[in-house]
Amino acid sequence: SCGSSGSDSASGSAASAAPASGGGSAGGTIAVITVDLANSYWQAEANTAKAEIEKAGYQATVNAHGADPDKQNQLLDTAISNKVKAVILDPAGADESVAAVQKATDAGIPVFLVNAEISQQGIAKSQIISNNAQGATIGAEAWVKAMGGKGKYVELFGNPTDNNAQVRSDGYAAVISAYPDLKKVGQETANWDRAQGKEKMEGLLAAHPDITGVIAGNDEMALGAIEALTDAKMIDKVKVLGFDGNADAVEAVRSGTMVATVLQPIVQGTTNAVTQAVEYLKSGKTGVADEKQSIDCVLITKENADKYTAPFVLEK
Amino acid sequence: MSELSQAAVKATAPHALRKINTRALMVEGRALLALLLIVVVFSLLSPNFLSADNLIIMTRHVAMNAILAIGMLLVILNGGIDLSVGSIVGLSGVIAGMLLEGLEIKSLDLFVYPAVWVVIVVSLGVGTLAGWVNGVVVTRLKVAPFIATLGMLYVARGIALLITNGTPFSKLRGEEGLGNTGFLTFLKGAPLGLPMPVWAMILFAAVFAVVLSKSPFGRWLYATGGNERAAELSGVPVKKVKTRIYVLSGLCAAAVGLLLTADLSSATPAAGEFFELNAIAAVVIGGAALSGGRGTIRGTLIGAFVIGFLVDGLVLVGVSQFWQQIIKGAVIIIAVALDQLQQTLQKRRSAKAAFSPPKPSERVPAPV
Amino acid sequence: MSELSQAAVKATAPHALRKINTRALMVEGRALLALLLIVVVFSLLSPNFLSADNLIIMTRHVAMNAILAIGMLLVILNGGIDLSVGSIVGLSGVIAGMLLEGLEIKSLDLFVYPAVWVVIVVSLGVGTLAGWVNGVVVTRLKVAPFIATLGMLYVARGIALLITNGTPFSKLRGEEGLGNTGFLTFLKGAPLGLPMPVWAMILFAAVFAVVLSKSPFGRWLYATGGNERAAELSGVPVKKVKTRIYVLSGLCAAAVGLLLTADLSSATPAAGEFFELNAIAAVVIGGAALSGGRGTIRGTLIGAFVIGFLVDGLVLVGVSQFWQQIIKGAVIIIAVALDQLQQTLQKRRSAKAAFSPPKPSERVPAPV
Amino acid sequence: MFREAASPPRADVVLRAVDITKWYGATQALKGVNFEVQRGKVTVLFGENGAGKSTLMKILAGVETPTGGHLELDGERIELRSPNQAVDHGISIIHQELNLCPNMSVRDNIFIGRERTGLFGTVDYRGERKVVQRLMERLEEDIDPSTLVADLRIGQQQIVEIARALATDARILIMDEPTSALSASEVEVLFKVIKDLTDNGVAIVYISHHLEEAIEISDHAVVFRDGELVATEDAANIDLSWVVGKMVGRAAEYDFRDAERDYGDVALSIRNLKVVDATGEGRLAVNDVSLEVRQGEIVCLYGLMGAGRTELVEALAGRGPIASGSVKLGGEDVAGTSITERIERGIGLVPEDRQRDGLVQSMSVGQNLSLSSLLEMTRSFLVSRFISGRREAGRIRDGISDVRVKTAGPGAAITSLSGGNQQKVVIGKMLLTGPKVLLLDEPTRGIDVGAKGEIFSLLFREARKGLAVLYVTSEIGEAITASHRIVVMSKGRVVREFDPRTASREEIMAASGESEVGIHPIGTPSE
Ligand SMILES: Nc1ncnc2c1ncn2[C@@H]1O[C@H](COP(=O)(O)OP(=O)(O)OP(=O)(O)O)[C@@H](O)[C@H]1O
Ligand SMILES: Nc1ncnc2c1ncn2[C@@H]1O[C@H](COP(=O)(O)OP(=O)(O)OP(=O)(O)O)[C@@H](O)[C@H]1O
Ligand SMILES: O[C@@H]1[C@H](O)[C@H](O)CO[C@H]1O
Ligand SMILES: [Mg+2]
Ligand SMILES: [Mg+2]
Repeated sequence: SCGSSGSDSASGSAASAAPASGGGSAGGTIAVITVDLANSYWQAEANTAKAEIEKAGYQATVNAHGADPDKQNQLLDTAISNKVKAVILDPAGADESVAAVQKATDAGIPVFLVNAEISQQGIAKSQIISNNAQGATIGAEAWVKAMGGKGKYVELFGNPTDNNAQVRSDGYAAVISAYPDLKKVGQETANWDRAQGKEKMEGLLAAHPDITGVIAGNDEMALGAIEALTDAKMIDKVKVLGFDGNADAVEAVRSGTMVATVLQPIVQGTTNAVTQAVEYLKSGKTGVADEKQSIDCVLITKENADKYTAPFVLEK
Repeated sequence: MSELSQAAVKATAPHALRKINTRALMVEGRALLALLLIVVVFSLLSPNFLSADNLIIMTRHVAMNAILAIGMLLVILNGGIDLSVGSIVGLSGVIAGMLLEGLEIKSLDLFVYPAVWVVIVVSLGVGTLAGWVNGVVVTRLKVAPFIATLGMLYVARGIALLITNGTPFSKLRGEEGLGNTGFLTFLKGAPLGLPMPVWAMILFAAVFAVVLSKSPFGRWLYATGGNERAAELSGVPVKKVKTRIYVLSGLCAAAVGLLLTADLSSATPAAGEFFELNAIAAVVIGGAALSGGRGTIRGTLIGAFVIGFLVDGLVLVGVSQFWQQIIKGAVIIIAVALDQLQQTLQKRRSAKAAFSPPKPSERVPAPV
Repeated sequence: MSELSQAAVKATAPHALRKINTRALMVEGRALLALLLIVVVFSLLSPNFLSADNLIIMTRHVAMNAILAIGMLLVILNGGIDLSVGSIVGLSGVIAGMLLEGLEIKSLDLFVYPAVWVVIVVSLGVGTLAGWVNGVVVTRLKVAPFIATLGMLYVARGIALLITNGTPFSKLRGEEGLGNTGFLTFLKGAPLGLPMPVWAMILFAAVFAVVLSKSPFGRWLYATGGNERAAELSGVPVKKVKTRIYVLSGLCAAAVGLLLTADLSSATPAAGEFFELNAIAAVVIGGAALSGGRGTIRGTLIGAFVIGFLVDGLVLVGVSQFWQQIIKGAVIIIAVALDQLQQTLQKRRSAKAAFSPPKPSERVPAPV
Repeated sequence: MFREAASPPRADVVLRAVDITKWYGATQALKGVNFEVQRGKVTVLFGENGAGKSTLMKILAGVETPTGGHLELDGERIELRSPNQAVDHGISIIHQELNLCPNMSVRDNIFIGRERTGLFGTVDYRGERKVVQRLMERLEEDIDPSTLVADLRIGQQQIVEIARALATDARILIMDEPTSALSASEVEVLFKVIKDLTDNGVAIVYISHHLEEAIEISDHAVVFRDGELVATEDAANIDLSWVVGKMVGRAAEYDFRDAERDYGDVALSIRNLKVVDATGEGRLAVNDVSLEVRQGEIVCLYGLMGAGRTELVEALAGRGPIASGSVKLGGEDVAGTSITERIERGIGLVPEDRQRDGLVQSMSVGQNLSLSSLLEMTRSFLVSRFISGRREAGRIRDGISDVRVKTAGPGAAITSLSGGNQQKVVIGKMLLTGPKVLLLDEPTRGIDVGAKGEIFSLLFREARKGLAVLYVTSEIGEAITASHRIVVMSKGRVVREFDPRTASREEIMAASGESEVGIHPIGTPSE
């Protein structure tokens, strides 16, 4: 039914132009639309999705919208033209993505969201999101402990147009507000980016050389901050908190430069999304009661860091 | 007159004195060729490429870039450049979103919900205003267009972010009771099966094609781009022309901002990032010279289709994201290089003609 | 000779025919003024701005942009532009990262770990190669620099992404046993207390200042930028000059790629995005004309300091992200507008001077 | 000084400039000039380069505003703030430099800024086209209104400029060097048109450095020097020596006819050279030319515009490709060498268009002079060669005094020099390379009689030292008085050679095809 030529895999593995093999009787293509393939978090999401989809006997196409809702719109349009069976989507903004998801759904293509949510229910078949608020809470608690409940700190904020940035920031704040001796002296936006994280951290350090803590909205920014602190020979005095659980961050946790990071179970979430998609294609049901499924995040500290066996996978 | 120069005349001065002829077509030929090639290759690779639905969808994608590119063409014809269009897209969309959510007038403890036509007019006005500022900075402060509009790129984006504080406006539907419904239905509609952006593209293209080819303003624009000093000495109001093109480019960007906002059913401050690069690429692929004075609406449209169909086609046939970028970069270069190559070949061909003996019929007895 | 023309001579021709004089300084005066203003304002707002540590950090930030801007200056002096430098930064960093992690030669079932100097040479080579391709596309295929380097912007970024497959290389430290350690210690070092990027900036600035002012190549570059046709007929090897400047710009970008990779202790394919805009801004704020033939290394450095100190200063005093953008855009425009204004004023002043009564000492009895 | 102030007011004065001063920065271009234009008469302005002629004309045409003084039209004071205002008052100008938009058609160029509009304010192309056709008929030129200006040769472009001024139906028509690129026959047509206009009461102001031609057309002569009006006279009372005397304050040397002497070896030898027309019209611009120039010999290449002379010298210099044939320099073939290499081997070109091809406007006088010979002024240091400041300064100083450039110093902006001095810089630049053969393309275009004399004495001096010179000119007087041999080209071919001491003007002109009016494409097999 679907004549799309083989997908030149984004993961670079031998291009699998082979037609749908085994398993799924119908075969066909499932489109994976992620945010940014130059970011290991989304790279893991895309790789997992592709592998799971192919395991289930479908073909996968992988594209990224770069957090641009217009590009997302276009990619979904093309997916509709391509008559894909389903779409696995990491949406570009909670509000901005509603119309696009609606459009695909109207065209009879089921959409399964991973990682981030959209602001309406009943359109996507499932929304599998990591519990950012819970994650921020456990992360902040571990960090507060390491701080000894006091000191000056700064925050590195994610891309302001991404609602996860606010959710995490709020989650951190909720925990920290219980400790009046913890004083936030500065905040900068570093757009989820390591290089910007470093540069902004250096600026913040110049303004506040007496800080003892840094909370970051994600690992990339935290890793940038660690670089800056290492260069400034302050890494021993400053406690850094990350979020995501990417490989470099876990390495930093192991070596003690990062207090903790919050693992987003993106591999598990993506696997679930594909499973539900495949189930839905077979039976018309996802097999899960709720559309909105939140998966709790897991704290990674020095204690459990060795259980981290693959990118974004922590063994029980 | 040589084929080349005749063709060039038609390209640079598209005034509709004569019907379109084959020679005129040859000038946009290279871009047209690229477009045909893209269509052929992708329809061979995917049966869905040429489906009616997909064509409409792709054309809608093209439309946004094409409208920006039309504004950009005006600026480029003048020998300028407008890097701020992407930011103006974001800004005008955000203004629309803000107005639709209602304006709070604190001193009066009042919420105002402007009617949809007011919203549209104000958003277009803000984009136009930003363009006007570009124009004034270029003409009065004599700042190079690249720099003036680079500054505006930052300023307009910053303002959009300030207004939204980073979070999008998404209550665009309005409320019956507030009298501000219809924004989405109007701008997202598809009269006669064609989506609104496509209608807008047709409208902009038609209007500006007429303006460029039929109005004194159009001639002034080609003249200022060809030789600004000469135009000035001929009595062309050079500064007015210049200011006006930035205003028009701002207007085009604002229109795209509105269409995009409707398309996304939400107004996000990040909308339109990097749109300027695609718009410039469309104009240049369409045969315009960045030095000014050469270019047409038709060519620009073809350029927009080349880019849009290429990008969508690559996604459609499942080329990897990374290769998409490489191919896009290569196609931009090749499309423009072809243009140059063709000109060189043509020269060489006519050089050969200079050596070949005259045809028998023309032969005259050689003086011995 | 009028003041104006003397000043202009000095600005356009920094060749050491005469010593630096006050008039020469005045040309870069506007940018220098902007820089002083920034320093004064921020040191009033934050006591930490002028601390030694902060100055060193800010200078390191400036250094990266300044090195790119030096390469960009060469291209702009020629009347071109290089949009691909940001992507080349990313590409060369990724090449270094890849080599440090070791190359697998599948057919021999072998892993090769090149020595650090090989890694550095190869990465610089790749950036230089990309620049050379730019140069060839511009000179041989006759594609406008804007388009040629826009294409390379996509292509180089795409290749960087393909190589990394999106995940950064972060094992840059190397291993004693493999003989590939030292990359970080060397490029992240701080001999005499100055970070490596600062040394690199000093080196690049010194070398290119000499090249521009003392070598035939430098003179040729100013000549091609001032009037390419005249330069060509004067025997200047125009194409060679042109190709070479893109090569050098690629080299500068590659150097920044290495320094940035070391700075972050990881090589990410997204490194360097939008760096070209800051580099262009630095060059233009530093008094160079985008039309070519006018500009100096000194001015460019000042331009880079203006941008770098502004951005860092805004962070330091805690201005919100959104305002940072607006202010940055405004400063870019104002710095360049000031330059124009000053030129206009100077013209007017010298016109007035011609009319004003001579000073008392010069006064001669008026014929009644 | 102000002679006209003393003379009785003339009848029929339409336009009067009163006490006009003009400052450019610190330069005073006009120093209190009083000037009158009369209905139905041709007033001719003479003066050296930089005397202020164009400046005054620009003020009359509303392009520049005077620093002091005012204008009176029909006795009423007027202020002109833009060229369009001047046109509204019936004053039009043909500028000294071409001011056309190369990207547009002839018709567009003629009506830019003054479009004829029809229904709904759209441009009436058809109407405009008709007007242009009529103008071209009047000027006896076969130029289609839809031709792209870029495709016209420079003389035709000048015709378009003239047509544009005529299209405004002006009462006062200013022509600032309208004939610098026209052939003699075209000049003749123009003079017919001028006669026609004056008969209809139009006042003409005419400027030309072709003194004889200007004297021929004038009713009144006015001479400028250093921003001042130094003489006015009725045409009946003037001749060439009067004009030259008033202009330069002395009689200029302008006859270089040498006694016969022996030249050296063949320096430049051209055999069966063919060059394709670069505008891609599928024909040969240079068709089978063979020519020799010996050391110490000055050969003048005379011909009409479009005869292929520029293409010939540019091909010799290495700018354009040679289609077939050989070029030997001192016996060595230069085939396949670049401009740079040819300059090294001793052949260089002083191009036709000084501004476009000769000068780097952003550089100083000194830097322009040294541009072609930088490599000889370097010394090596470490890995590379660098310019030796001292050596360069020395060479520049020599260059400036050698070609007698009037300048404030080597650091002066090149744009601060008068046209003649700029030309000397371009020549000086080539002389600094130590050439064996010097090619010059219209070296005296737009240059005043004094500077012309200086340039030719320079060339003859160098020739006596052994330099071979091949120069292009369209001025027959120049060809006869300043060369050892005249080679006439027509339609891409060398048609005849003359000895300037024995040849007559008429013979030379006839050989060039001058008597035919109109333009024929080169190389058409119609001969
Ligand atoms: N102004 C810019 N400066 C530097 N890099 C840029 C700029 N604009 C885009 N890029 C880079 O180019 C790459 C692709 O940009 P862009 O968003 O235009 O491509 P795309 O999304 O693949 O194409 P399209 O939007 O046409 O579908 C990205 O890596 C981005 O970082
Ligand atoms: N735009 C300008 N800026 C500065 N100086 C100028 C400008 N235009 C003219 N001048 C100066 O004014 C003086 C008069 O110039 P003008 O062009 O009127 O001379 P001209 O008599 O027309 O000479 P020519 O015969 O070479 O055309 C010259 O010294 C010239 O350098
Ligand atoms: O959840 C994702 C990841 O944490 C990423 O690192 C930044 O953007 C967030 O939305
Ligand atoms: Mg994009
Ligand atoms: Mg003049």
